[in-house]
Amino acid sequence: MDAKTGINIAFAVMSVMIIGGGLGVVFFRNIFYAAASMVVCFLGVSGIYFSLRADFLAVMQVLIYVGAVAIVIAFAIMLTRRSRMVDTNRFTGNLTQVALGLLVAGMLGGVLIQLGINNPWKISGEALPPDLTRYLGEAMMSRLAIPFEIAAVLLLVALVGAVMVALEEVHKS
Amino acid sequence: MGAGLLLPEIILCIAGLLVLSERLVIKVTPQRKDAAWFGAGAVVIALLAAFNLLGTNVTAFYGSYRVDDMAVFFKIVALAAAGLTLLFAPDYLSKSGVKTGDFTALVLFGATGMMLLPSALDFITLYISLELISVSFYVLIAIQRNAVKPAEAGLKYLLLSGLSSAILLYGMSLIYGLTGSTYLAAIREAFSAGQWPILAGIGCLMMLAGLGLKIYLIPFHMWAPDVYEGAPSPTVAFLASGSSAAALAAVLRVFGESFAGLNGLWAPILLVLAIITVAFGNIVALPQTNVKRMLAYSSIAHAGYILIAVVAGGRSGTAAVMYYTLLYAFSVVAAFGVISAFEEISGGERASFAGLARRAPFLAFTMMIALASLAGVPPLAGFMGKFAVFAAAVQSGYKVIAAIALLLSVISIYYYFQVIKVMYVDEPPESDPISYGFGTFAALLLGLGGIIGLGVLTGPLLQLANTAAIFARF
Amino acid sequence: MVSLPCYFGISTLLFTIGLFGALTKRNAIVVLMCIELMLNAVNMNLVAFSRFMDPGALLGHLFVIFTIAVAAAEVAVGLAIVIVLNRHRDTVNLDDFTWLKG
Amino acid sequence: MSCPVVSATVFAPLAGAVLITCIPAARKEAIRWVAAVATAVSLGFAIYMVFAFDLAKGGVQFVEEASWLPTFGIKYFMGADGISVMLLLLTAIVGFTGVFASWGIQNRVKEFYITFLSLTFACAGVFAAWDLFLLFVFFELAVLPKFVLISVWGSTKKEYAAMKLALYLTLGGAITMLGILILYFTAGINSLDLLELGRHNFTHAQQVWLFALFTLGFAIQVPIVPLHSWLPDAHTGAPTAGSMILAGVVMKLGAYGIIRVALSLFPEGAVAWSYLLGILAVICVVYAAFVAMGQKDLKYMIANSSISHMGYSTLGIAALTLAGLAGALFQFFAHGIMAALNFAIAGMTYDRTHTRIMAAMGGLAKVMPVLGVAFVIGALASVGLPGTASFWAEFSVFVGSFQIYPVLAIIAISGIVFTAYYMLRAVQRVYFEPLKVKEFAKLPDASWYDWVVISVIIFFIVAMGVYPSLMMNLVCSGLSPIMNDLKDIAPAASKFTWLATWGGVQ
Amino acid sequence: MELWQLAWLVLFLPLASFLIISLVTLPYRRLSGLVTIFGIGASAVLSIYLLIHVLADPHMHAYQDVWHWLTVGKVQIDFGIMVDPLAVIMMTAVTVVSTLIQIYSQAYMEDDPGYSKFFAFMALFTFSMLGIVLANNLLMIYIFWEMVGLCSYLLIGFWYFKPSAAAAAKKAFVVTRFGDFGFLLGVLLLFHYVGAFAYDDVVRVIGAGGIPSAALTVCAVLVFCGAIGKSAQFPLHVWLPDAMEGPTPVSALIHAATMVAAGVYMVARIYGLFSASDQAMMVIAYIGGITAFLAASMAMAQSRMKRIVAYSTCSHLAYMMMALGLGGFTAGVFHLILHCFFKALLFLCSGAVMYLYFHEENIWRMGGLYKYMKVTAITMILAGLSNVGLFPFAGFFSKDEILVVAKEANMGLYILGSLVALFTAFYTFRLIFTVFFGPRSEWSPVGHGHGHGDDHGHHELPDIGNVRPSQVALMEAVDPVARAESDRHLKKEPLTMTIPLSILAVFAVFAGFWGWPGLENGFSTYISWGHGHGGEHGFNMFVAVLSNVIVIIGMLAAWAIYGKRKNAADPLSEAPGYKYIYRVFERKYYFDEIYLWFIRKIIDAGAAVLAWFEENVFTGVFANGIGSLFMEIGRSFRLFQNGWVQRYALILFLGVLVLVAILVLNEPGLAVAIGGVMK
Repeated sequence: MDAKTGINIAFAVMSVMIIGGGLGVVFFRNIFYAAASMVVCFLGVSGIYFSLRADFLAVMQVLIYVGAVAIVIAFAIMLTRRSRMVDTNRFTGNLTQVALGLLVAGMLGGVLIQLGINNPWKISGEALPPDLTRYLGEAMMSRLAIPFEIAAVLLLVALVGAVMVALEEVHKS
Repeated sequence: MGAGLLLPEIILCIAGLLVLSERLVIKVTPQRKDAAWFGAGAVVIALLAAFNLLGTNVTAFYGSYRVDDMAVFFKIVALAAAGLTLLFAPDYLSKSGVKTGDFTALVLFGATGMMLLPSALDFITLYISLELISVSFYVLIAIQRNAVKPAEAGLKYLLLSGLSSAILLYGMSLIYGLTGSTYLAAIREAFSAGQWPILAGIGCLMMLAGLGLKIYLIPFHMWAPDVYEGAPSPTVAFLASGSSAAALAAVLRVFGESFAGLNGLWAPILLVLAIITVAFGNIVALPQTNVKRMLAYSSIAHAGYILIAVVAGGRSGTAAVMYYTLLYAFSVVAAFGVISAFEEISGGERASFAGLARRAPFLAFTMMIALASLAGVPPLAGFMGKFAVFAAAVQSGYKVIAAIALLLSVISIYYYFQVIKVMYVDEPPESDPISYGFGTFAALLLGLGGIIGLGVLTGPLLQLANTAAIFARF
Repeated sequence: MVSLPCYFGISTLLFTIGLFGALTKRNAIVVLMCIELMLNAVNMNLVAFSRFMDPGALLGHLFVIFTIAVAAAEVAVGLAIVIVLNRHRDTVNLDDFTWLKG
Repeated sequence: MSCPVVSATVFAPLAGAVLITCIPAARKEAIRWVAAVATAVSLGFAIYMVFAFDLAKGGVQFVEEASWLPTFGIKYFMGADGISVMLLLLTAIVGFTGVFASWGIQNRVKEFYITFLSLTFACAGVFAAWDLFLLFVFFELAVLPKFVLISVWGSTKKEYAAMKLALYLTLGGAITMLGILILYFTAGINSLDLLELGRHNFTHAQQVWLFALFTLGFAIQVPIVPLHSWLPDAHTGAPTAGSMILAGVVMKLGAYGIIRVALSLFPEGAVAWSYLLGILAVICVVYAAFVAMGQKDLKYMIANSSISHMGYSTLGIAALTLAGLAGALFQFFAHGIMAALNFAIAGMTYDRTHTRIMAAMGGLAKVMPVLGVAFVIGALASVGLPGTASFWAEFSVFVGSFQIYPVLAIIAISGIVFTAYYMLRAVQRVYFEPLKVKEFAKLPDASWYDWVVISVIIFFIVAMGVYPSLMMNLVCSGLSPIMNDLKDIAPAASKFTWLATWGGVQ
Repeated sequence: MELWQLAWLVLFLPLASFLIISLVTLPYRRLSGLVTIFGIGASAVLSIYLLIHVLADPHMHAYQDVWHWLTVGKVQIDFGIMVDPLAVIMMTAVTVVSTLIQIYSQAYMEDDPGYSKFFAFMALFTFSMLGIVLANNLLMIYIFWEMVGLCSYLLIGFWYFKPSAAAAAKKAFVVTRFGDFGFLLGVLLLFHYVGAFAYDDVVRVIGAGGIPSAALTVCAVLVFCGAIGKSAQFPLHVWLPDAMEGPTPVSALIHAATMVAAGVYMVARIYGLFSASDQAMMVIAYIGGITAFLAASMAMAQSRMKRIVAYSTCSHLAYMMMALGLGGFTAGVFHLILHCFFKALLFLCSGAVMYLYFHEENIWRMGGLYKYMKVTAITMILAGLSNVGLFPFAGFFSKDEILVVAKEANMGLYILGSLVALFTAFYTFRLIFTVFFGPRSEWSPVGHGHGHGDDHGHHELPDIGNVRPSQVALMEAVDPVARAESDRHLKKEPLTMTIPLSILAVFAVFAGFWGWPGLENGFSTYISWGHGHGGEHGFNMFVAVLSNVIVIIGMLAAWAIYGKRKNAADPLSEAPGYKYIYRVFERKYYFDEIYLWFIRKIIDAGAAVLAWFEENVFTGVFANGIGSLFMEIGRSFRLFQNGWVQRYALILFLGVLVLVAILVLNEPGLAVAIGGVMK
């Protein structure tokens, strides 16, 4: 079994993980399962990153999403839990909404995929920079310095803001 | 020199950080207003720095960031919005149990985002500053812990703008995929031929949708009424005056410039959407009984006018957009300043304005002027803005559009004057005068000054906008 | 190696699923999760494109780093708000949050 | 020019308003007197202008110019030709008497006078502005004060009336603004200076459409049937001074706009549309007269009669002859003061009897002889009796239009009979006949400030009736440039073929 | 200073006294009266002075003096006077009669609170009337035309608190306004052809054939409409009887002597216009004839003193019109002048009777008053004789001339004229006999207004003034028993009344001799049209005798019927067979009813309909309808905003989908097309 097929199989597996995970998020009745399948999906995505030689991103993906986001969400579920966990992840009662949602999402996706497949992509034969991570780091410090700074501020705002919003005042007046 | 270009933003960030760390050193209560004054001071300094930047037209950071008169103009708009908001916010916050420091810091960070956005020349910077604005507003809207409506509004805003940024990102990714670059300049080059695959068109439209949420473009506007009604008035003032201005700057940059090649696609669509926006905003505002909600619809209508100018494009169109955003900022901030001065938590019902003229003549007068300006009564700011916008439209040949929009704008008289009538005619529920702090007074005074002064003596401003408009192309 | 359209297709499919969920799920947290899915889809897009279109600059990679950060931020704030709402209304069902309307 | 006379005339009321803001609301007398002085100053300047105006020189005088919006080439360009002078005088008179007519108001005096004075200011500005944009600014500026005036101090249906007025007038404004924009870019001389635009020559098609656009915009303000629906409600709902200035000045703004902008810039367009305009005018005259006849409410009757009277103006404009236009403009003045008087008396009567239903009054002349006399004079003036200014206006219109549109003119002239009918019937029902309601027997007659109103207005009515040349010369000098434009394109006088064919030699 | 410029003085003295009264002496009753008397008296003296000069040279040509009033482009409006024999004679008549009537009014109005006002109005009227007399151009005559209309409005409505008076005033103004409508049209049409208003220009242009004959006729007839209105000719005669609601001096001055004569005067003044068009002359003549007959016949069945005289006036004016229409210029004008005197006298006498007799107007409540008021009775009889035109009283001469003209020109009208003469004799002496002779009627409140259609409210008296309270009490309480009591309250005739009456009587009796056929410097020397034509018509013994016979027959008939009547009602009103005709006469041929029907059913109804239309269509549908339409659309759109965030999201993505669809389904084409349309 050569590399090519290996890659293909790997890709197939990841696709399954991603799509399955995504579907799981949507269709599991129990929100915990939904969260779990989201994690699966995230892992698949990181796998895709690997397959695209974006190792650094893949690691970040695992760290941030699987490590942070999923946990945060889990906490949120805990905090907002009710007595029983079954049936916590239902579709909305409004059928037209569901139908239309399906329609919209489906058509949008369909159109996009169909176009994307037929689209003549101009693949460039350039080689990746030798040391990818180093390259990214330098880019962060140089050409993307401003976004980098902004991102810092943004995260600060998000964290502080989350506290501001959610913090329970101990001494209620 | 990079630091020099970023001076205003840096000032605001530092100020924001200082304000945040305030609570580390002193015990803060909602009654303390000094944080806001400090923030306002910082805004003033930043304003000076921004004015200092006028005339420097340079592109820095590998072409991802540009400081030109247009950007500076929008920075000034953002600063004006933030400054006025910070002036009158404390009175409201102290009523609603929000720590002034928190609010101030978030306003400052949000303003930073608004100032960065017009300068962004690549998708990454653009997206991240946009998100900075959004995230600040998520918090600013929901910051009022002791009430439900703000939280609900916050959630709605968060979900919708999250979705829209997803669609925006998707569009960006498509464009990136087709051009191989996130730099606006490069993208312009890629499309300059006028030939583009249909996927590019989709990417363009998706970005339109993503940005459309921030500029009240129908059908991406639906968050506005709920958020306006639910959010604290100072937040809404800042939101209405600042964020859409910044987003418009981005629209000018992205669509006016980098998608110039796709002009034949997005311009007509945007035009139609703009007219629908005007009609929808004006007509749906008619039956509103909550002033904040009514103002949301009026914001939608005004966004429509501005978008007409965006489509009209060219130097005059761009100038009209900038000019309008600034003048509009003053009117809307003044209006919400008045509302916040006496509303109880997320109120703003029209009935609560009854007899305001007797309880607080100054508030009533300011509100009347602000509304008149929004309604386009000359020689107030709003009228001048409208004149510029429609002039641009007619100049680039959109006579019919201008006609329709003008006729639709007549409707707006009804809901604006209805409020004036309630304030001046109806009997007040209780006759005790309304008291408001100095900050509110100052803010409203500045607002009035802006509305009347910029209206009457608007020549220089218009010329500034006109010269700045050249730099829309980078 | 696997061709670009496959990546594109996968990501778009994920995007679609996320969108469908976001439009139809009742639980606010799940909707947030769905948004995360959509962002991930976009990320995949970006990475794929950067890998195929400009391996030289890899702007896509860089972009993704930021989107991830932003996504994390959004989810943090979003969950905070959800919790507040839950505290007030003891529900996380979006179709219960319809006080503001008209 | 040394002293900015025009600006002084225009801004004096505004200055008064600003001054009043500084006076505590409790000191009503002081406020009233400030208002009176402000308007008096304006009146003084206006009268000065009437006599200082150099007829020999003609053209625009007392010019003041300053750049305003250089980007659009918009200027602050004030000045006065004969027409402006006359109408500034009219505005000043109505403003001055309006202050006294509302002397009796006790409720929110401060705000009232601020509103009223700013309204006067805006109206005066329209007549003095020679930059189209400036003119439009003043034109629209008048809407808000009107709205507040009616909705706060008005009477029956006031809020509805105010809103209707605001909507209608803004609609007119919107159309006009569109016209201005199109005009600006069609002319393409980067200026809205009326004189420069007058020199620029437009193509025939442009003239036709632009004239239509502007006239449509202004017609709402005139008002020309069927765009008149706002007027009766507004005039009736408004407080006395409000009705006075609405009928006396505001109605003139529209017609003035038609002459000053549409006609003088697009004479060919005027010729193209003149016949339609004439027909509409006649409809105004007769239709409104009949509607007035059918009214039970005194103020409604007067309001409709105003529409009918402005129909004469419109007819004069449509005739495009010097006599016709001069008559139309003179009608502005004549009807302005006459309607002001009528509404003043109606208001005073209403303040005393608290009813406006004519059937519910009667025999008041016995109780209030002064008001009775004034009302009779007002009625006779609106009947167009010789010796009152209106006679000259109407006669001049008839002379001017009769030779162009004989048939229309004849129908319009028949209006004098209907007017006489309903006006005198009103006099009979309200002031003559025995006193119907015993409670009215104690009503007070005119107080001193009513005297001021009545005597000032009647003085001008009679003075202009006896010595019309004073105004007519001003008007003619103002019209001479327009007539020059029209000289070779105006429709020729009809040859009365309908007579010649009937067995006559021609 | 030219002699004739005194005419300016004559014109403006009355105006001066009006201004003085209204601005200064309004509070001082006596003073105001004197101001008027002296103002008008002065101008009377002046005009007599001028008259003397006129008489001095028979062939003076018209003097004109013009002041430029107003210039509008090519329209030149002058304020000018034209002094010629016609003007001067008329002027004299007006001023003299007016003066006498002012003196008379001193007594008549003595108790009226509006005393000063009355004299102010009288002065203003005299001014306006003189304006008509002296005017030298059409516009000016039109202006003063309206002015006298105004004065008559004010004076008829002098007792405005009487509903009948208020109504009558309005009626008079509006009806005459109808005539003026035509007048104005005529003036405008003439101006269109002539380009000026002055008589001379008009006549000149006509002479030059500048006006097509058809147009000329139209002009003439239109201008004549004014005369129809003012001179109460058929079909606009209806206002004159009602006008009697005004004080009697007013009726005497305005509605007998001067204003109503203005129509005739105007026709004479612009005779050049009318005589140029035969059709127009025909119209005038026939209108005159018809009116004369109608009025006279109506006068025979009236029961209110002043109304009888009013109809008599009407028919006499019609006589003049007929004369002018038939080309009898001199005759018409002569009759106009004489009529001035004897009709004024007739009115003043009846006024005196009413004044002395509790302001009662119904002749059936009088009778046998001769012994209470001798001067009045005698003068009235003289006036009556002049009125019926019995030789040698004044009326005879002019009437005779008219009949001569008629006989020459148009037999039919001649017969009609003679018939009218008969009627005149009958109704005049019907009045005189009923009032002064025969038994006192059994007048009591019960008898009020039985069967009299036209005496609506005439017995409700002014609640103030001109009747002393004591008299009012009497009025209500009077009955056969109390009459002896009441008779003692009859006032004595004051000198201020008897003197004017006597003076006028002199005129009424002797003035006619000026027109004595073949007299050197007779009337026709000064007043004649053209050469021979329409001037002196010679004397026709047959006509003269016949007319006198007719008159005498009429008088005898009157004596037979009314001389010694018993009951307090008109015997004829019940006479078998005749009574229907009588009813028709009495109800004035139902003109008022017809006109009233027209006004109520056509004008007012139309007004009501349009008012409804205005309210429900323009306001209801246009204004409010559109407004609520928008409002409803707005409401319906609110439903989308149902607060459910996912619905918002759905709409958002639907939007995206639609945009994408636009793009995918058909390339940018559609979008571009939209853009094109919007341009």
